[in-house]
Amino acid sequence: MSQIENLWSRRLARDLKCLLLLCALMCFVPLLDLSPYTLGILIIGFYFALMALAWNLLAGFTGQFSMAPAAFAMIGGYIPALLHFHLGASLWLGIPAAVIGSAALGFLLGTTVLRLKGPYLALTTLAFAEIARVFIGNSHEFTRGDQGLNLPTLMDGRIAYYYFFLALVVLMSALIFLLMRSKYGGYLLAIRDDADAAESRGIPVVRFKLFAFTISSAICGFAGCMYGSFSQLVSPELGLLQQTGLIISMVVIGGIGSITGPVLGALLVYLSSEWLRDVGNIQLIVFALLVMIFARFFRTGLWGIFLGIYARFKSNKKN
Amino acid sequence: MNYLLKKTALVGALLLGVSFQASAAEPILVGISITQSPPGSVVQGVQIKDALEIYRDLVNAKGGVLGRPIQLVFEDSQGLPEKGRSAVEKLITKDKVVAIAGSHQSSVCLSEIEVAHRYQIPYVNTNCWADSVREKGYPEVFNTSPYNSVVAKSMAATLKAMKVKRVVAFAENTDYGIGLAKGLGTALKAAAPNVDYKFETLDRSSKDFTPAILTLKANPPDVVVLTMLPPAAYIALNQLYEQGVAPTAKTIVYDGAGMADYPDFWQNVKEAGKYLMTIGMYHPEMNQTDLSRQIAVAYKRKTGNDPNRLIFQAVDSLVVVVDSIRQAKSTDPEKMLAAMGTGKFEGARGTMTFDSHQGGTYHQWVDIPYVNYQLTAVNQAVGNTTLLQGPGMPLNIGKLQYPK
Amino acid sequence: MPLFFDLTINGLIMGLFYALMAVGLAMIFGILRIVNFAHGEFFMVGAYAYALTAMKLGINPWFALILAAVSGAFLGVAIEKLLMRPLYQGYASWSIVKDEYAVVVTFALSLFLIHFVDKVIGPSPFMGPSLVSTQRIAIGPIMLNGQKIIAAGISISLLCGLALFIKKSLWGRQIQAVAQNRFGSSLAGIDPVKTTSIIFAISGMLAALSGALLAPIMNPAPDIGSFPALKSFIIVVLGGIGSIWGSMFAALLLGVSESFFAVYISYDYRDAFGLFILVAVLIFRPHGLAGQKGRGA
Amino acid sequence: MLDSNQIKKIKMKVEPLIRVEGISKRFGGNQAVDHVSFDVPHGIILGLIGPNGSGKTTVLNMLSGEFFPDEGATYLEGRPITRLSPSQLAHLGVTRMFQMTRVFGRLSAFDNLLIAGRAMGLTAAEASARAQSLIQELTLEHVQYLDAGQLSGGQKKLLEFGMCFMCPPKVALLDEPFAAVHPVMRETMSRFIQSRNQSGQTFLLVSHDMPIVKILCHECICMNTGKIISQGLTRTVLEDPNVIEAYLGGDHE
Repeated sequence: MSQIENLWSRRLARDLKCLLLLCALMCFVPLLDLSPYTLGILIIGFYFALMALAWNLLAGFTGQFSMAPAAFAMIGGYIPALLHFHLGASLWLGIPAAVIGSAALGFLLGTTVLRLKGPYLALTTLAFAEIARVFIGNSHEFTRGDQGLNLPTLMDGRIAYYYFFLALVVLMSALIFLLMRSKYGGYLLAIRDDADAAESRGIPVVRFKLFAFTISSAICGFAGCMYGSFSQLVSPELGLLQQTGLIISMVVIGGIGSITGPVLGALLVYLSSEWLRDVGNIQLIVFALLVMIFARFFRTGLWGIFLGIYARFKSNKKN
Repeated sequence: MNYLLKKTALVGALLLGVSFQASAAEPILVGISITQSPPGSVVQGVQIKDALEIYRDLVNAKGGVLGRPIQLVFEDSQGLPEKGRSAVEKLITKDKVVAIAGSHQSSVCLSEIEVAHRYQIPYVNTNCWADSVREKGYPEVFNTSPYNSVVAKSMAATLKAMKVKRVVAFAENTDYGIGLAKGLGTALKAAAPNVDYKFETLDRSSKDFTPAILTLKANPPDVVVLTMLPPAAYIALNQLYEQGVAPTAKTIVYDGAGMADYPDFWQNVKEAGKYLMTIGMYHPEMNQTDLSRQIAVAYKRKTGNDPNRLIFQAVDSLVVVVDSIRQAKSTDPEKMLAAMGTGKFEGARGTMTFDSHQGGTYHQWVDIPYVNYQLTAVNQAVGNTTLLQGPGMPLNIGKLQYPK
Repeated sequence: MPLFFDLTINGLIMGLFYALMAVGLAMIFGILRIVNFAHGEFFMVGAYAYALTAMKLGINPWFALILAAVSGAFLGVAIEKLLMRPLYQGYASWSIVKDEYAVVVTFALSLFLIHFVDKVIGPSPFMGPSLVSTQRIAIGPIMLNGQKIIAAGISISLLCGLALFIKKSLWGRQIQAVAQNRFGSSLAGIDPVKTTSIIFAISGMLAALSGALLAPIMNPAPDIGSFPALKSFIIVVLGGIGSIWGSMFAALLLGVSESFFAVYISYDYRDAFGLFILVAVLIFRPHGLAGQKGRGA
Repeated sequence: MLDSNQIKKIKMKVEPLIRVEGISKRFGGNQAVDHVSFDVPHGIILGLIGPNGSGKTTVLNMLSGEFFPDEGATYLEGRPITRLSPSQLAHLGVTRMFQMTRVFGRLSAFDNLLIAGRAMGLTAAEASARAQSLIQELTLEHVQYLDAGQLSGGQKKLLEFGMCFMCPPKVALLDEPFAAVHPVMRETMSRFIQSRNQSGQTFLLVSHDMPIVKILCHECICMNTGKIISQGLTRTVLEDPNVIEAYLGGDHE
């Protein structure tokens, strides 16, 4: 691969091409007329893809290590559910409320934690996540506690939902692509690699950290809300730490700091863990091992592996 | 990477194997959603699994139903509503089961019946006590499980007979716990209005209930009611004992979860379990059917434990499924549901029929047998406990013992 | 005001246990600047090692206690050797990669351990054998579980022992040196790798011991670890990174304030309370209650 | 009547580019900087020297807004800049280079320059044009597409120079630019500095490297234990007995 390919703009373009290819392939999956269940699995896979994209925007592109994505998904799911449960509000009111609400919360959390670094940031966001979960899980009168709330569905028919979620993934990736190609994307990358240097190069670091944090929270909230309307149930389990761990692992396995990586990782990890359900449900054991192996030995993730192969292939073709 | 590949290959092979068996003698698939891994109560899940397998073998030994063997498809709900929902979804849409049974946690039931209702598949509730499961009024849902309102009524009657003045309940913050605690409150108002009753909700994930218990120390009530499930309930019991709040010559603990016959009860509470008064859904002195005897023997052989109420509840839920198929002469959901609505079912705990009135007892086996008994020694087997109230018999509170 | 008294005692005892759980995490946090999300599983392993050896093999509980400590230490070293080496052998040069790697690996590890134990040993909770036969002891107005008293005593001595070890012993001083400046200390001829594995051994040992000591009180099940782990995270930050005394102080504070919060405010949100404090402290005192402000965290 | 140009000249005479008035900073116990005042005139290369721990880097950090002085104030052309953040200062034309080179490691050298340019408000086209010319000026053509993290120490330094000069600042604060750099690179760097200075660029240069200070700096300030002990033309400062004493003392430590 010629050196110029290493320019960020080129890397990003290649990335998006691969993602669109992947999604184009996913378009044909329903033609295999799968059982509604398998479609459901794929849809949940897409949900995780959205979450992975959101978390990667923060960790992979801005270097902010949040432990709260799942919590924001839960909040995003509960806002419309509570509106529906207490006021009978429709989803069309609920969805914007979810996005705005989680963005606002993300902004507030961001303003408080983004001065903190590394482990501090991880721990505070983790604390926030747990507070949110304990609060929702234990406010039995208000949220029906850990049994969760029912949400109205957005559309009927798995196929419809499948393409809807697929479209969301494409849309979200495209938006992130546009952001990362703009100069603001450049700022985020600079902050990721060296916040102090970025600051003295004239980039208002805190403002852009906050920006990324808010956007990411909003995406998570939206994803959670969509997931709720698909499964017609939101429960505190959406916000479990394990969920965040799952998301992080997806990004790591797929390849952090890219767009295709998280999506690929989300789909593969979720599908494989669903298959492994059937082998004496040891999926969690196998899955955990898998994650450790990847984090330890394939740090660039599948995306990195792919790029490596691609590069070698290219150079072979040259000589 | 090829690690993943290997795994998937393995899985694929396994799936093939399963499906091959299935196609060999087209069995009737019944979906079972139970907790097989934490955070849910796996102990309950394991008991239910054993019991169901025992009954399945009994049925298949007799040539199955409609000449077809029964096959159980187990799914792990992890005791989480979300997982339960997707488990039932899988059972119905992927495995194409004719009915769902086995669920044993109200919060999980409440999310699962939504799915069963959506796909109009019969759903027999094995052990979800919360009234809200019945109040939904879904025609697909039938309940062989105990239910909060009957438990509350019986506990209120017992408390009345004890002539207590003050009762404090510790309720876990779930639909089951809070539901039962509230139900007990209303039942007490009706039965014994002069009893001073209040309940505290506790976070069942917390490991230290001492603060809540300490508040009772200055002026202990006559009875401490626990509407909590193990393991939280075990910890609460131990801490009540170690703080000297109960059991004492003044105060008795009254368990509303029927946990005294759990196989892991005594290995978790020692001295603290002595003098525990509990409502039980099973007691060896209940009038045995020959089914229950067979089950008891088989269960003892399989696990080495004495059977308990959960075993029989599980069996009964499968009985309803199997017999409804037999009576409907079909595995068509509608016909099965019709049969369930009208039929009589000879279960391990007696003849089951289901109430058709909307509300807290909708599609519930109303006159479900229960007992009240007291543990009088550490490591005591349920058989040797003091029976305060036999099934369907009047309460004999005179037998109740207090520590010296 | 007997209730007040009781709550304080109970809180202090819980605090002691928290401290025992947390100092290990604090040390790892201090020396590697990473959060070990598998810390709770040290606790779980300790509890199981103790309860199983004592009940199934029927060996003396005190000996089982030692076995638990050993198993914890062993696990700690194993983790350090297999998973943590990359963190400080130039393998992850960017801090974000480091955090991410640490979280992912330790998180996956905890998931693995929990479900491994769940499958191999079984899911049902059980009560470990007490070190003392009497289940409850009355000291004046205060009723206490005999096990709790013994456990508290052992915790105190362990914590003091640790503090002395860090302050006085050669290893202890090496640990301090590495915690302050990994690079510099390696120039000074201290082997940071060896020091780190010592840290992990100690951390694992302490957590495992607290697990063993609480086995008779908390009825361990495979997922018991999440509870001490969360408390430890809170304490470590409250106490200030790597500050062992800070963590001990924070632990006691948390224990007491929790038991009062539970009674006077809410039982339901009790476990959220500590987290509230955590967030508050991080906002107003980002370097913890005891930690001193360095240039740029 | 004076035309604007003349007014500017006069202004420059009266207003130094940067004025530092009695700034102090203490870390915990030790007084890193103790009431230091000095001016940086337009178009000069001012050296800031002194033994280790004499507080020169701290002064630089306070000028570039890394942290704020406990007392005292700093001015840019008469305008107070004491409590501005590094990014604000950068936009006002006070830009700094770090002692430990700070580049954006996971981006190509070229992208580093682009981002620096965009951050200072250039359009994409302007930025890439300037980036290309700087790449040549700094002889980085062969590595321009490599990740900055993979560059040698010297190349990183040059790259950081480049980032500072995507938009030529009013004053460039250089912290030990020559530390641990290959001699050839030093040559490139000092040539770069001098050529920029010819065209009126002001530098504040913190350095240890006496030979280079002798060559480059018109004036020098020598600090010790947080105070200025000598100040003036480079030669005179370097010959000042206090300074020599301070350095010897520094060596004794």
